Amino acid sequence: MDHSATTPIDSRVVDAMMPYLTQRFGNASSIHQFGQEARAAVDKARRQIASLISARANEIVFTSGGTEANNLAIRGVCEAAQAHGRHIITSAIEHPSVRGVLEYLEKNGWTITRLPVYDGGVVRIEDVRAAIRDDTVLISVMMANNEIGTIQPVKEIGALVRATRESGQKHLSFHTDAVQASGRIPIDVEHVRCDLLSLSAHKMYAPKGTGALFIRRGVRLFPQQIGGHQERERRAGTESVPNIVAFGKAAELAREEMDQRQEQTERLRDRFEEKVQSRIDDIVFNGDRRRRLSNVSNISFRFIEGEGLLIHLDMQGVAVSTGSACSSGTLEPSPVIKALGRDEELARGAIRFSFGKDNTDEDVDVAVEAVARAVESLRSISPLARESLST
Amino acid sequence: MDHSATTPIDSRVVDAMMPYLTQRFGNASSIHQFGQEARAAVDKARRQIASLISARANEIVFTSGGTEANNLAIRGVCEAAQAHGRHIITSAIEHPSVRGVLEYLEKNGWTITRLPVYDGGVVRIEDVRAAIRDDTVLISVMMANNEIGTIQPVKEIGALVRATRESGQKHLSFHTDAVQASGRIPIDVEHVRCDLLSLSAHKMYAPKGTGALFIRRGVRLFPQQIGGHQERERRAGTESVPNIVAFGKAAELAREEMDQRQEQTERLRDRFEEKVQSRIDDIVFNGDRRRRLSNVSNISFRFIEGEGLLIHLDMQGVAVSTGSACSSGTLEPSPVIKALGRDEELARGAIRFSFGKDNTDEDVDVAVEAVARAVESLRSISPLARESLST
Amino acid sequence: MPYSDIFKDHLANPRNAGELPDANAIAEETNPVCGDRLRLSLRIKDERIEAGRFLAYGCAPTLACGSALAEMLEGSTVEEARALTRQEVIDAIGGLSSRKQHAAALAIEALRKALDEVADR
Amino acid sequence: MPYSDIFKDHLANPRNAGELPDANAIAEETNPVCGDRLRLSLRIKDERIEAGRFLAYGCAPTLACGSALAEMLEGSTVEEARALTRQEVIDAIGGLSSRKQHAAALAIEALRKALDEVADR
Ligand SMILES: Cc1ncc(COP(=O)(O)O)c(C=O)c1O
Ligand SMILES: Cc1ncc(COP(=O)(O)O)c(C=O)c1O
Repeated sequence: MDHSATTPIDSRVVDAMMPYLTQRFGNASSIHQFGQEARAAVDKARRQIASLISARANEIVFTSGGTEANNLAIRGVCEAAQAHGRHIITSAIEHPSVRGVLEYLEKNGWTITRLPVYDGGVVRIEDVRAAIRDDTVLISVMMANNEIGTIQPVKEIGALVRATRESGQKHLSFHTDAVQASGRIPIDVEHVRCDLLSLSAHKMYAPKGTGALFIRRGVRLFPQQIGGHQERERRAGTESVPNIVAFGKAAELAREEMDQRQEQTERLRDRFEEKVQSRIDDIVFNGDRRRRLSNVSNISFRFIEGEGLLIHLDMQGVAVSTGSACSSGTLEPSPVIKALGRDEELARGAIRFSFGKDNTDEDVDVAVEAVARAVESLRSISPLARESLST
Repeated sequence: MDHSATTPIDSRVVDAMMPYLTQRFGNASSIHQFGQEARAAVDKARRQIASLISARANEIVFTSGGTEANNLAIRGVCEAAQAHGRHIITSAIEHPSVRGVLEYLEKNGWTITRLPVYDGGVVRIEDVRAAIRDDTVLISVMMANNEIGTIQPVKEIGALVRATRESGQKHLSFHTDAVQASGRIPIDVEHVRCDLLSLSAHKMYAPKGTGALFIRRGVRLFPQQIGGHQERERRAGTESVPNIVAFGKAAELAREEMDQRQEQTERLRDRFEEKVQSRIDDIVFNGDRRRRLSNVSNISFRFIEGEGLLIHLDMQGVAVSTGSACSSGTLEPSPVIKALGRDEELARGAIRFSFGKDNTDEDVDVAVEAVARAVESLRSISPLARESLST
Repeated sequence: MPYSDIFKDHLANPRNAGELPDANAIAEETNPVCGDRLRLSLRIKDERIEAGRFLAYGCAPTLACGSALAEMLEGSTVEEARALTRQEVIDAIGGLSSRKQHAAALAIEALRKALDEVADR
Repeated sequence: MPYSDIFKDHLANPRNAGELPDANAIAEETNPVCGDRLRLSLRIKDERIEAGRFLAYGCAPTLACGSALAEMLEGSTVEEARALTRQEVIDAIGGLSSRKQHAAALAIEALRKALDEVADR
């Protein structure tokens, strides 16, 4: 139930990468046959990734994950464009790896406009339009949110950026973090018209520690990891051949099985939400329910706090997340839920349930029972629950 | 014969990582049991790596490879120390990932002193001492070179840096790139007294795409990949759990089998060099032969160019490198060999043979035959060879 | 982040949860930073804590500390209760990382407040 | 970077390597940037290239282009040889990435120089 945090590796993906963990161990930078074999494998994966998002193979740069892809996109473009302006537009609910880089830039003199997402968790295109200034060089808005799954109007933003550029503001770029969206909804960079798009393998049934950045042909970007000719000088470092092969295979499978996975997770998610709603009072669904990924359900349970619930569920074998997986080491209430205008209590009581292609009806039913039990137990010791009864 | 470029993955290492490619797929940042299992595995690997170099586990930060470790070390320390000076000392024969970052800093106003290595390929400690200025904040000298295998006087540099720091220059740090040295010679960070030390898994019979940076407790460094709490805020991004587990296992094996591997490769290397020398004229060994890694032999063959030789050998099933694996996509003569004072012809005719723990006497003998044949063939078409005969 | 088994057990099976209808010492403490709350109700007779109950809202350590504290208190003397330290609470739940120890502090504060209330009378 | 099989074969089994003792057109070209060298010696009789040999030093494409060129020249007329293009040499070795095409340029230059030598007489 925590497929937004990470996914198990598909056995077909493991099979595809195995030869590169055993006999085919060449370094893709080597000229000899072992090297060329590795090079060919990396290039095949590049085509597979490109094909998932309708890009060209040479527009794909492999990275060590979604975090690096976001860092490279934002820092790379900003370094290249800073002579033309130092203003960036983003949403209030980006992943920490986007949020973090933007805070870093802010400390270094950049101005950041963070667009509100209102109670539905969706940015408004009018807000984006109004935020564009003469010195705006980057808009970074994620495709789908990692906590509540809401899908942002990236196509509209893409069109707006294109139009703004055509009207003379040449140095404006559009980056979208598609780490959660990829493999879950169809992505077409021609359709979205983004200039940069981030992906991560481990959200797509491939291993952790590999990602990719789509960099549209012609987009100027300064490399961040320097010192080697790999990835056409856009990202130095020996390529992680087995992981890249795995990522490629996973992209191919995601493309082929997209519809089926979408239907499957949506059915499970809806079953789950219906049952939870009928079993448990005082809950609030977070995020626009018509405009979100099919596999995510984010629910705030009043009177209780997410971490206790998470541990309770874990003890019953049900894995979930509070806030973003990456920031759940700290106990601050989720900034995403707060951005929806929820009060502190609801923000702290939010839990993300995220379904995967291999989940079953039974998993859902077990989870519902576990949630009902855990919520009941926690509410029984909560002073907030008592107070609400007595009022 | 190209084990300096990369190594095959040890089957015991594959076995160790397999569970993390299948059932144990948790995200080490997740609080629930799948996450904790991953966290424990990463922490075990951290102890294994630490133990290889006699460091503490919390001084190890995992990265996406040696290139990232070098980038993080140098950019991270320089960003943190720039208020105290903008001068760096390095050697003329660093790996492109160190060279590249330093060139980048140079373009941004830093001053770089590149120490000569003379014909032996070894930096002199007097030169290091003489190069230290009041505004020097970093010395980055590799432990062992990737092309010629020469071992640098890192212990002396470490002592010098410590003494300089004690005499008041508090902000001076010492980084050493130990990517080629690790697993091949014993490393003890207490002995070397370095502040930062880079490692890469794929030179140690573990997968490509994972590395580590040792950051001595108390050393200030700005993170480069931002936006997540991983690695104690020093390197954001979901950890590559299977690769990290593999890296840990490989470090453990390297420690256990160090002596044996060293003896084995040295014996093979010496056998190879003796045979080549007795079979082929007009060759020059590159790098101080008494002061180098046991597994590397770098030889310049007069009158011919390395790439042709490499392809010839490849067609005979013998994999070798010209120049650094990472820069062999371009045809510039190796800057390392040029730094030895060799003329252009010798620099272009340099080939690196590098042996691994699983090479055999027979591999050596096959390689010698192949080299003899290839050199003869290439010399037969070389105008330089003709000219040398006629004079 | 990993919590001990006893910690998790306190969470899944809280001891002495609730409020005592006949409590003679009740105190609630709130952590102003994170909003965590811990309410203790004790029935004290002849300098001995006959019964203790807790209610808690907040992060998992706050809940576990509440449960552990309420359990430890029952049957102890007021003097013993006064001498209870943060570390004893932490030990009772199998340890806490330093970043989480404020939960034990909250528990001890609630306890002191409750005991003071009795003393003041 | 990947080279074709025919390319590699030219490298492993160079055609027409060497120098003609009775050549009547000899030319050597050097690439000033990288120092690659290509020497051609041709025996031309009645406007036909009876024999052609090459020697080469430098990167692999230079060697392969030398070999391919020498092979193509033998038996061709001087006019045909003059019409030879860089692309034909590239095709003869199974293609070359754009960064390596200077090797074929060097071959064609050496050829023109050799042919000019004959014409000048
Ligand atoms: C939306 C989003 N962006 C970026 C990332 C970071 O990717 P990675 O885990 O590969 O570093 C994540 C992962 O949690 C994510 O959900
Ligand atoms: C000395 C040295 N440093 C750094 C690196 C880069 O490490 P990686 O290949 O893991 O990026 C290499 C690899 O070739 C190396 O030999």
